[in-house]
Amino acid sequence: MVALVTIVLLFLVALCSPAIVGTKPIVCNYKGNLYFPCLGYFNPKWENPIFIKDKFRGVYPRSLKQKDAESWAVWPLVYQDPYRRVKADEWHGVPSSREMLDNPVQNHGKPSAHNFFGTTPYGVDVFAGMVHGTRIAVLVGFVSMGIASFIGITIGALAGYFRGWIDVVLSRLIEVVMCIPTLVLILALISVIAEPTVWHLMAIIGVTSWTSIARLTRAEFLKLREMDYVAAARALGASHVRIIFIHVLRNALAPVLVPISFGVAAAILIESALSFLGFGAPPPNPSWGNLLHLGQDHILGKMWWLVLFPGLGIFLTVLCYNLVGEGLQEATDPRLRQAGK
Amino acid sequence: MTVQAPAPTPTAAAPATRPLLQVTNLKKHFPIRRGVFQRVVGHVRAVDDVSFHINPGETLGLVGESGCGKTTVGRTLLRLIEPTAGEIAFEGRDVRALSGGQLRQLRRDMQIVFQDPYGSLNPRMTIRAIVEEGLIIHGLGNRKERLEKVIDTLEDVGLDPTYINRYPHEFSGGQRQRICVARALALNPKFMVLDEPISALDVSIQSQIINLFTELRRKHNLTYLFISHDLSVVEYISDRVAVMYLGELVETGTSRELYHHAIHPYTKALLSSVPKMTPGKKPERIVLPGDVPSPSRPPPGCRFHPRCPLAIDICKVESPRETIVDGHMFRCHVMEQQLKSPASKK
Amino acid sequence: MLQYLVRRMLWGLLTLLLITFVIYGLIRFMPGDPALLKLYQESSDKKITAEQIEQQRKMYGLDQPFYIAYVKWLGDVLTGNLQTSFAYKAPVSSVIGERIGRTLMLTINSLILEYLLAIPLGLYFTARSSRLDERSGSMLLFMLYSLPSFCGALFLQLWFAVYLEWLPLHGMQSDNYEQLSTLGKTWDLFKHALLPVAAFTYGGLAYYSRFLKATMNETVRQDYIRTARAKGIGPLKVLCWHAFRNSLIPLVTQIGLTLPALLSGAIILERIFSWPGIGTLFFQSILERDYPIIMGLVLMFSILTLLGQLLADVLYAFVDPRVSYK
Amino acid sequence: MTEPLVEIKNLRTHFFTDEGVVKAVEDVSLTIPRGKTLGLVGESGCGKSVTALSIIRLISPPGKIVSGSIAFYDDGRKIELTTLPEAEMRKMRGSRIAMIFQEPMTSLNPVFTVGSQIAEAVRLHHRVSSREAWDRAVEMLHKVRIPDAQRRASEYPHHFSGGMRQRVMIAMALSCNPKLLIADEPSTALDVTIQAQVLDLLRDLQTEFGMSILIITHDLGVIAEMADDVCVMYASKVVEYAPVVELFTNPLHPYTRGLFASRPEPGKPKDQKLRTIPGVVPSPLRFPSGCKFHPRCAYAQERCKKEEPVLRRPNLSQIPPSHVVHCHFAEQIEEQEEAAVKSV
Amino acid sequence: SSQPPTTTTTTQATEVKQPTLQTFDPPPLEKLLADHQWIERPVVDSLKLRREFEKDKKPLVSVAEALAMKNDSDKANEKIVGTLGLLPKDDSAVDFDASIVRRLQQEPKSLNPILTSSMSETEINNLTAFGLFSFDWQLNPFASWDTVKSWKASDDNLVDIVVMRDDLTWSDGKPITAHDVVYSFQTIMDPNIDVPAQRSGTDKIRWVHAYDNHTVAFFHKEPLVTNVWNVNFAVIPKHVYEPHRRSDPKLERDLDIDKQVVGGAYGFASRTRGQELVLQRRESYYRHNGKQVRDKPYFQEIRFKIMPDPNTSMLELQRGGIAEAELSPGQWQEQTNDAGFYQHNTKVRGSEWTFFYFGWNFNTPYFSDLKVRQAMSYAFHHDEMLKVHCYGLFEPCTGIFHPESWMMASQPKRPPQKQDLDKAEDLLDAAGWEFDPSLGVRAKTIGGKKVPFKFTMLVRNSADRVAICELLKQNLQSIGVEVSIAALETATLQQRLQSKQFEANFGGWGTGADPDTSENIWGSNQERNWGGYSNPKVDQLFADGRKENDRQKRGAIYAEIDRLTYDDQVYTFLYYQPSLYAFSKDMRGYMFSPRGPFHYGPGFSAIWQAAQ
Ligand SMILES: Nc1ncnc2c1ncn2[C@@H]1O[C@H](COP(=O)(O)OP(=O)(O)OP(=O)(O)O)[C@@H](O)[C@H]1O
Ligand SMILES: Nc1ncnc2c1ncn2[C@@H]1O[C@H](COP(=O)(O)OP(=O)(O)OP(=O)(O)O)[C@@H](O)[C@H]1O
Ligand SMILES: [Mg+2]
Ligand SMILES: [Mg+2]
Repeated sequence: MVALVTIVLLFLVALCSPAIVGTKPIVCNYKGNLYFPCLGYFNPKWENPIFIKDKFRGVYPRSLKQKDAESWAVWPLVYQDPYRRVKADEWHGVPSSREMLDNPVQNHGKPSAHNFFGTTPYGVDVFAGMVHGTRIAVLVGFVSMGIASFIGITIGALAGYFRGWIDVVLSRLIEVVMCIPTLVLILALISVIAEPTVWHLMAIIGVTSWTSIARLTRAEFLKLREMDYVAAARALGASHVRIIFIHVLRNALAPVLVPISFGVAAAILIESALSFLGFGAPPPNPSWGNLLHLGQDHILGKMWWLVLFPGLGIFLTVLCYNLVGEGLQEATDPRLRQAGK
Repeated sequence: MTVQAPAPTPTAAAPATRPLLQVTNLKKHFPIRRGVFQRVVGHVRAVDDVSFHINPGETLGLVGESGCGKTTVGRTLLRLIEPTAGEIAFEGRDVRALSGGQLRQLRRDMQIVFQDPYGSLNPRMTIRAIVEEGLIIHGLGNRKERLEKVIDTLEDVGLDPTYINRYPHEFSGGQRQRICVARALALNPKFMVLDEPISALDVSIQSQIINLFTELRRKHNLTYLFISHDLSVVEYISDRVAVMYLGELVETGTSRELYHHAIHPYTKALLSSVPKMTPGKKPERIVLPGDVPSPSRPPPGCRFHPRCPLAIDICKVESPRETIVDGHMFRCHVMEQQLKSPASKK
Repeated sequence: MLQYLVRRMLWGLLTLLLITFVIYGLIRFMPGDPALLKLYQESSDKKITAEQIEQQRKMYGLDQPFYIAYVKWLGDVLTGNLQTSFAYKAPVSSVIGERIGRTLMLTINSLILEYLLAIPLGLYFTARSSRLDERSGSMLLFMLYSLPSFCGALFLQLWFAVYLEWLPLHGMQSDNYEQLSTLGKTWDLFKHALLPVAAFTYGGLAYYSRFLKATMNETVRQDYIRTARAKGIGPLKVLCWHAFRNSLIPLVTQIGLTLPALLSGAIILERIFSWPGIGTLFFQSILERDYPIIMGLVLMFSILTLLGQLLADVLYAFVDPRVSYK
Repeated sequence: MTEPLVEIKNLRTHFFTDEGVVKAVEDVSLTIPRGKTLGLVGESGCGKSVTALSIIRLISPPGKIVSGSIAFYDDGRKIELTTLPEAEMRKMRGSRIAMIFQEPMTSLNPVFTVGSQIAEAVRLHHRVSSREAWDRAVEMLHKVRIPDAQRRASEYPHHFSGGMRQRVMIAMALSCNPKLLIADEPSTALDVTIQAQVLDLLRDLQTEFGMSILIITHDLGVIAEMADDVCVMYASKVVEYAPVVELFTNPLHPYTRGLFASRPEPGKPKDQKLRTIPGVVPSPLRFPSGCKFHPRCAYAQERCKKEEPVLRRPNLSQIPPSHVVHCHFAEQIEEQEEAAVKSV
Repeated sequence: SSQPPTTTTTTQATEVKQPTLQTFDPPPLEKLLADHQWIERPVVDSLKLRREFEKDKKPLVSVAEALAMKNDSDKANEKIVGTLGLLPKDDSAVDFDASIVRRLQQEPKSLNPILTSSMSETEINNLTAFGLFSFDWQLNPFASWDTVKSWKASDDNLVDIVVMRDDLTWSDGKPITAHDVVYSFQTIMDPNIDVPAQRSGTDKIRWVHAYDNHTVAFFHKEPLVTNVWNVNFAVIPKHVYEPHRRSDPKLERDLDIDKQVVGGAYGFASRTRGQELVLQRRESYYRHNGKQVRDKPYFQEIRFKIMPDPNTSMLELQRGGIAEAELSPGQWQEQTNDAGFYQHNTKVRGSEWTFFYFGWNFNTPYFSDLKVRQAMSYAFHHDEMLKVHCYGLFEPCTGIFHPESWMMASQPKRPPQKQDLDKAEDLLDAAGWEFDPSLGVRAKTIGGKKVPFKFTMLVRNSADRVAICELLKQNLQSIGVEVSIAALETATLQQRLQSKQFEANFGGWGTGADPDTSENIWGSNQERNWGGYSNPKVDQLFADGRKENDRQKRGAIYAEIDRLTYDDQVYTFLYYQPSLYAFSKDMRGYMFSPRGPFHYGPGFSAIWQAAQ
């Protein structure tokens, strides 16, 4: 339950990350128009080009006041940036409601009132990175498992429902993919792509981790297709498609959710492991795995905050997904549920 | 009593009207597959050469021990299982030759109710969706009409139509069985296979469901194939009864005939095995030795011979023919001889 | 049984063929070229010409289409020759052979350890089901299970090797290894292996004990357990004899299935501990595009996986009398 | 009257589940006479199995015997089973009280041979060598008429058919000469012809071993055949308790009456509808107030809704004293029914 | 297709010429000697050279002070190197029985010196392999006194004659002769052998001939100044490899460690693949017939520990487990300042001529324009990079040759580039790349089509390098240019660069021993000229430079190349990466060359352990 709440929270953080921490106003009035520059964190295109044209140079507080004295802006809760080092002079000309300093660099960036989770050796705020990194954590889990589930369920369903030679062929396919060491597959696929983006990474993780889902779906389908209600539907004259989707899949879905939710955890782990090996989310994505990787590089520099916070983030997220998976497992297993005290 | 040669068609015993369902030499052999290559290593002869007919408005009871092939017979009739051989004629149409749309049409006329009311309802569909499904598949009526039909049907089977948006798990076993019946009934079938529809129910509920069936039969002029191993229920509900043993029909007759003048030694033993409701009296029963053999390796000759108290040599080698005496069919060498020999006639 | 085994093997061979073909194609399609890589390893000191590149590619057989190269590779493998590594001037079999033992030393030990610890833990948790100690213990195991092994390894290193200095940080042997007595060598190896084995083990331990607990929980609800209790058998014996024998079945099948996973887990952990096993080799070979080594390792991984599955089935038949492959 | 073997008084067994307390057995009292058979009938979920499991004390955790006493009279000693230490109880199980279960398919451990499972029971309670225990196992298998017992003892349960497994269960239960055999629906899962075999066997072995049997079933026919006394349960309560012939001739409780009447009987006219007991069995979590049968009872009155009846001897002349019933209006109903029969 | 398009862009790719040897009949020695004027070439004892160099240097502090000092400034560094970097006063100061443990980043793949390809292997071969030539810390080539008696070159620069010493033995006791040199040359030139790097250089030699056991002549194809580098190849024992190649003609398998025969100062003692490699001082190297004939190598034993992970090597340093290791700037700045590090070690640095850059592909619509390249250099925040990413340790790079190199000796120092976003924007505007609000980036209409200014920067996937690219990305984003960063592993990166399918890349070049080698990078159509820069003047200057014998004139030629490339802004020059090293406190004698502390003569041979 707590796990579920945490995951929902994670989603919220992912969705609102630019409003929580960023250097772009959530909303501002500039030369008489309203703009939402913070959307630029989701997609640079959504940040109005006027700010580039007017030579804001990515620094809003100072520029806004300089270029238009009438302007006003609503700022994110924390003024820090996940991509760059924030300098003290950025607030120049703005009534100094908040005392700013240059972000410290190298191993001087201990957690402080300005940088809650410290800074990276390059002076980028870890808290900002973590908050914006949630997006990737959430996406990696969901997109990759979405792909994996799609492939896994399709293949498992076909094999389990039609049996016969389709089953033989698909089962062999599952076996082949299972035998290929995941890391080889992932590394190979990553290098095949010219410019891997985080989306490619998710796709690749998805494409390589569907086997357990397929196996379970197949088993479920084999079991469920023998159920009397399937026979009853056939007796009513229902087509295969109808039976697969309305009768079997709907009932197979709950148990299949279990490996999926464990898979989400695994996908996050794979992403961070890949980052650890230097093949993770491509820059400048502030993924937790990348931060952890940085922390590992600097572990002897006593930059514990680089290991602790992202490590904790990964650990907690994985833990939550695992807990949800566990919960689902219990909920879908009638024997366990019966005994659930 | 006259003894006839095995007749290819049971017209002699059947009434003048054409039977609703005529099954001839039905066979179903399940292949036993093994290993990764799925090689067929043998066959389960679940149904082996079964012939019978059911007249309109009639209820045929099908009894027999577990695994003797009753369910398989019931399901092959609807082509839920493809038969291996034999003919099934429903209202004169060859069921096996149907395909696609015709088969779907057939399924409007033939329906089935299963033994397990827990497993035969999709747990993720509402009662309404379940009952309505057949109508949707067959494109009958618009939304409103369908809803009316669903409500009608539910009332028919004695369920409160206000339950329409509930899920199956919110119902008791008896109620679920009613839902199953409603689902079958919604399509206005002519014929229903009832595959042990009461054996999973509580004793006090069984009679409710039995009453429901008799009532529906009267109201909708239904024809039933009633499969059960509860002999007293079968006797109560059926007009005629067929006894199966190891994939074969061993005896068929009207329920009066069969229960009072059973011919086949298996039927006799079966009837005597039923515990009697007469306490204090030591039952006189024929206890059959041994177990039912596996249908994948049925004994040669008469399949019943290893357990038969009457077995003679010929039983071990030759399969007995269908013998029909006054519309009462049986397969037994010993009884055939007995009934043929004039000495046995009284 | 024999027939079954033979049939399984045949299927296995087919699968192997498929896997190796797919991987061969994949690595050949990976951009990056061992010939180029080799040429550019030197700094700008040496000039490179197009002829050199071409010649180098020819030397590595890269001028042929991949399927032809694959057939050639297959032919070599069938004659027992895994070809020669591009980078290491040695046959693939000897490069792998030199390291496999070291990886197995970690993985087999951790596998044994996992089972040795997980079984009593699982039994204990089943026995103490839903008491305080079971709940906190299970939660702890669950957290361990969720802790990525590379994080765990880092923490282990920091704590035991850096702060406490009890154990060596990395590597497999001390400097003075050669001078040690047999006992000393064993002790030295043991000390070096302790941390990596621990890092390998804790996740699996958590997984297996939870797995065992789950299957045991299911088993103890079976009718035959009630029968056993009705016979008057004590709870401990019921648990360890009747229930455990049955839970062993799924547990044993896990051995076969996790063997290859242990090896691929080695890639990261061996890097962290500078353990010169095949995990490191694998990663390195991918980066260096050392095709013969990659293929050799893939072949080995796949054979292991397939053998693992076979082993799982055979063990299954061994512990479960209901299964027989006739 | 001789001393009974087991005397249960006011037994209450409850399950403390998340949804609430399931009062599976409420205030049940019964006696199992020596060498005789007591039949326990009732709807599914009415508490038959829980009663039996309470005797052998195998109620699993959320369940607990809340109150009541179960006295076991062993060689003149009275043993109170509810308070017996677990170690002592273990000694009772198998040796004094044995139990067989409904599902012969799952009640044997699939990974041990049949012989070893029987021998294990023998060795638990007797100081014998494993050889002797094995011989005893084979002997028992022989006794339950398993052909070729010597060989089959070393086979695994999956080699046996359902009926044979049930016989193995019986052999195992009887291997230590128990005083009481609890048979929880021993034949429900079996075919009629096999059921006949098993019931015959049980009866024969009872004469041979002289044990008492508590047989649980919902088949009245089995009761008629096997039991000496019958106890009818409904919704965790005993509703009627009488010698078998008495009960079959004079059922008094409306539920028992319904049970008999709703059975299609050979010779009953077919065109007539079966009599039914309307409604459904109440959930043990939400028992109705007063008499738990009242929502389904044709004779229910205001009093039934409020006041829980007690188990009592009805005030009817032709009823023997051993016949007790749990109904406020047993006498009135009897009169009504008789009147109805006469009027037909 | 199965063939990655490696060679499709090169013109000569179609016909593959094998660098096989043309047979050559060397003239008799007498005739040869008579036909030419001979110029004596230097034969140098590198240690002696060092001693002479140190002769009038006074240590700034005492050894004890130097050892107690923290290296936190240039001053401190100078003091430490100037004191601890000295050679021993006399042999009694040296612990000749010492064993040194060194870190190897990578497992050496082959121990055969002619197959050397990686840094690790070079490291080992420096100690074990036999060679006739070397160069000093100013990259001046010479013949090594250890192995050569005399070296003279013909006046036309086409023949070199070397007389080898007669007290040379292989580790198996066989003498090292001129025939081994010839055999090695021929082996390297065998096209079936996987030695591409070695062959570049030797392929400029026409023939090598042994006139007797000690006299060997090198015949060159062209009269080049750079021939002095081409003759510098490793020598392998003929008597070992000749039989070996009968079973392994392509040299695909290394000899077992106990069968290895070496001619260098150290021999192989044992090897555990993936773990360590142990070398031992060779008695027969420095003693001949019971007499010491060469300097005794300072270490009894050298243990190479293979430690790919920098963290483990750091911890080993702190534990005192290894005696030297290269440090990353992060380690230098963050991990080596506490007592834990200084307990066993000290650290030193020296400048190295390895520079880093953003390279631009001239074949793209963006970077074909000089203004754009200039704009890039103005847009980048150099100071932020130097301060943050370079830890304030690195010098800014201002051109392709290091300002302190002999090539640039006569040139004034160029001021480092500074960020000027306004100028950058002006340049972009001038180049036609104007801001397009509908695209959100700058764009230019080329051939009727609007091309947005978006490009991808290729970089190796190491965090430090990626971070610098991210800085550029931020800088360019603020002036309306979109950069995506592709962090690739080496093999893929190499492939992309080679096939020229990229727009920009981040990279670095180490310095070659001779400036001529960099023709490969800036000459038109050269293999390493990925950006496709082409300037006929530069090509011509390289051709001239090869032939110019006078060092000063030669220097001027290269300075001109430097000017041309800078004016063309082929690269945006970033920084020089210095050598950063940690040494155990027991170690002495280290000195930095532009190629680090080891890879020159005497290099490692000058390092010694102080006697207790
Ligand atoms: N799909 C199948 N594949 C293989 N064998 C089957 C299949 N379905 C049924 N059988 C076998 O066919 C035989 C007859 O089965 P069927 O279910 O028809 O028996 P039944 O008389 O309905 O038994 P029960 O009373 O237990 O329902 C059995 O031996 C069964 O094992
Ligand atoms: N472990 C348990 N946890 C919770 N409730 C239980 C448990 N075991 C039994 N019960 C409840 O106790 C009541 C009595 O169960 P019991 O098994 O005695 O019924 P029964 O009369 O034997 O029924 P059946 O004829 O179906 O075997 C039921 O309502 C059941 O739900
Ligand atoms: Mg059936
Ligand atoms: Mg029960």
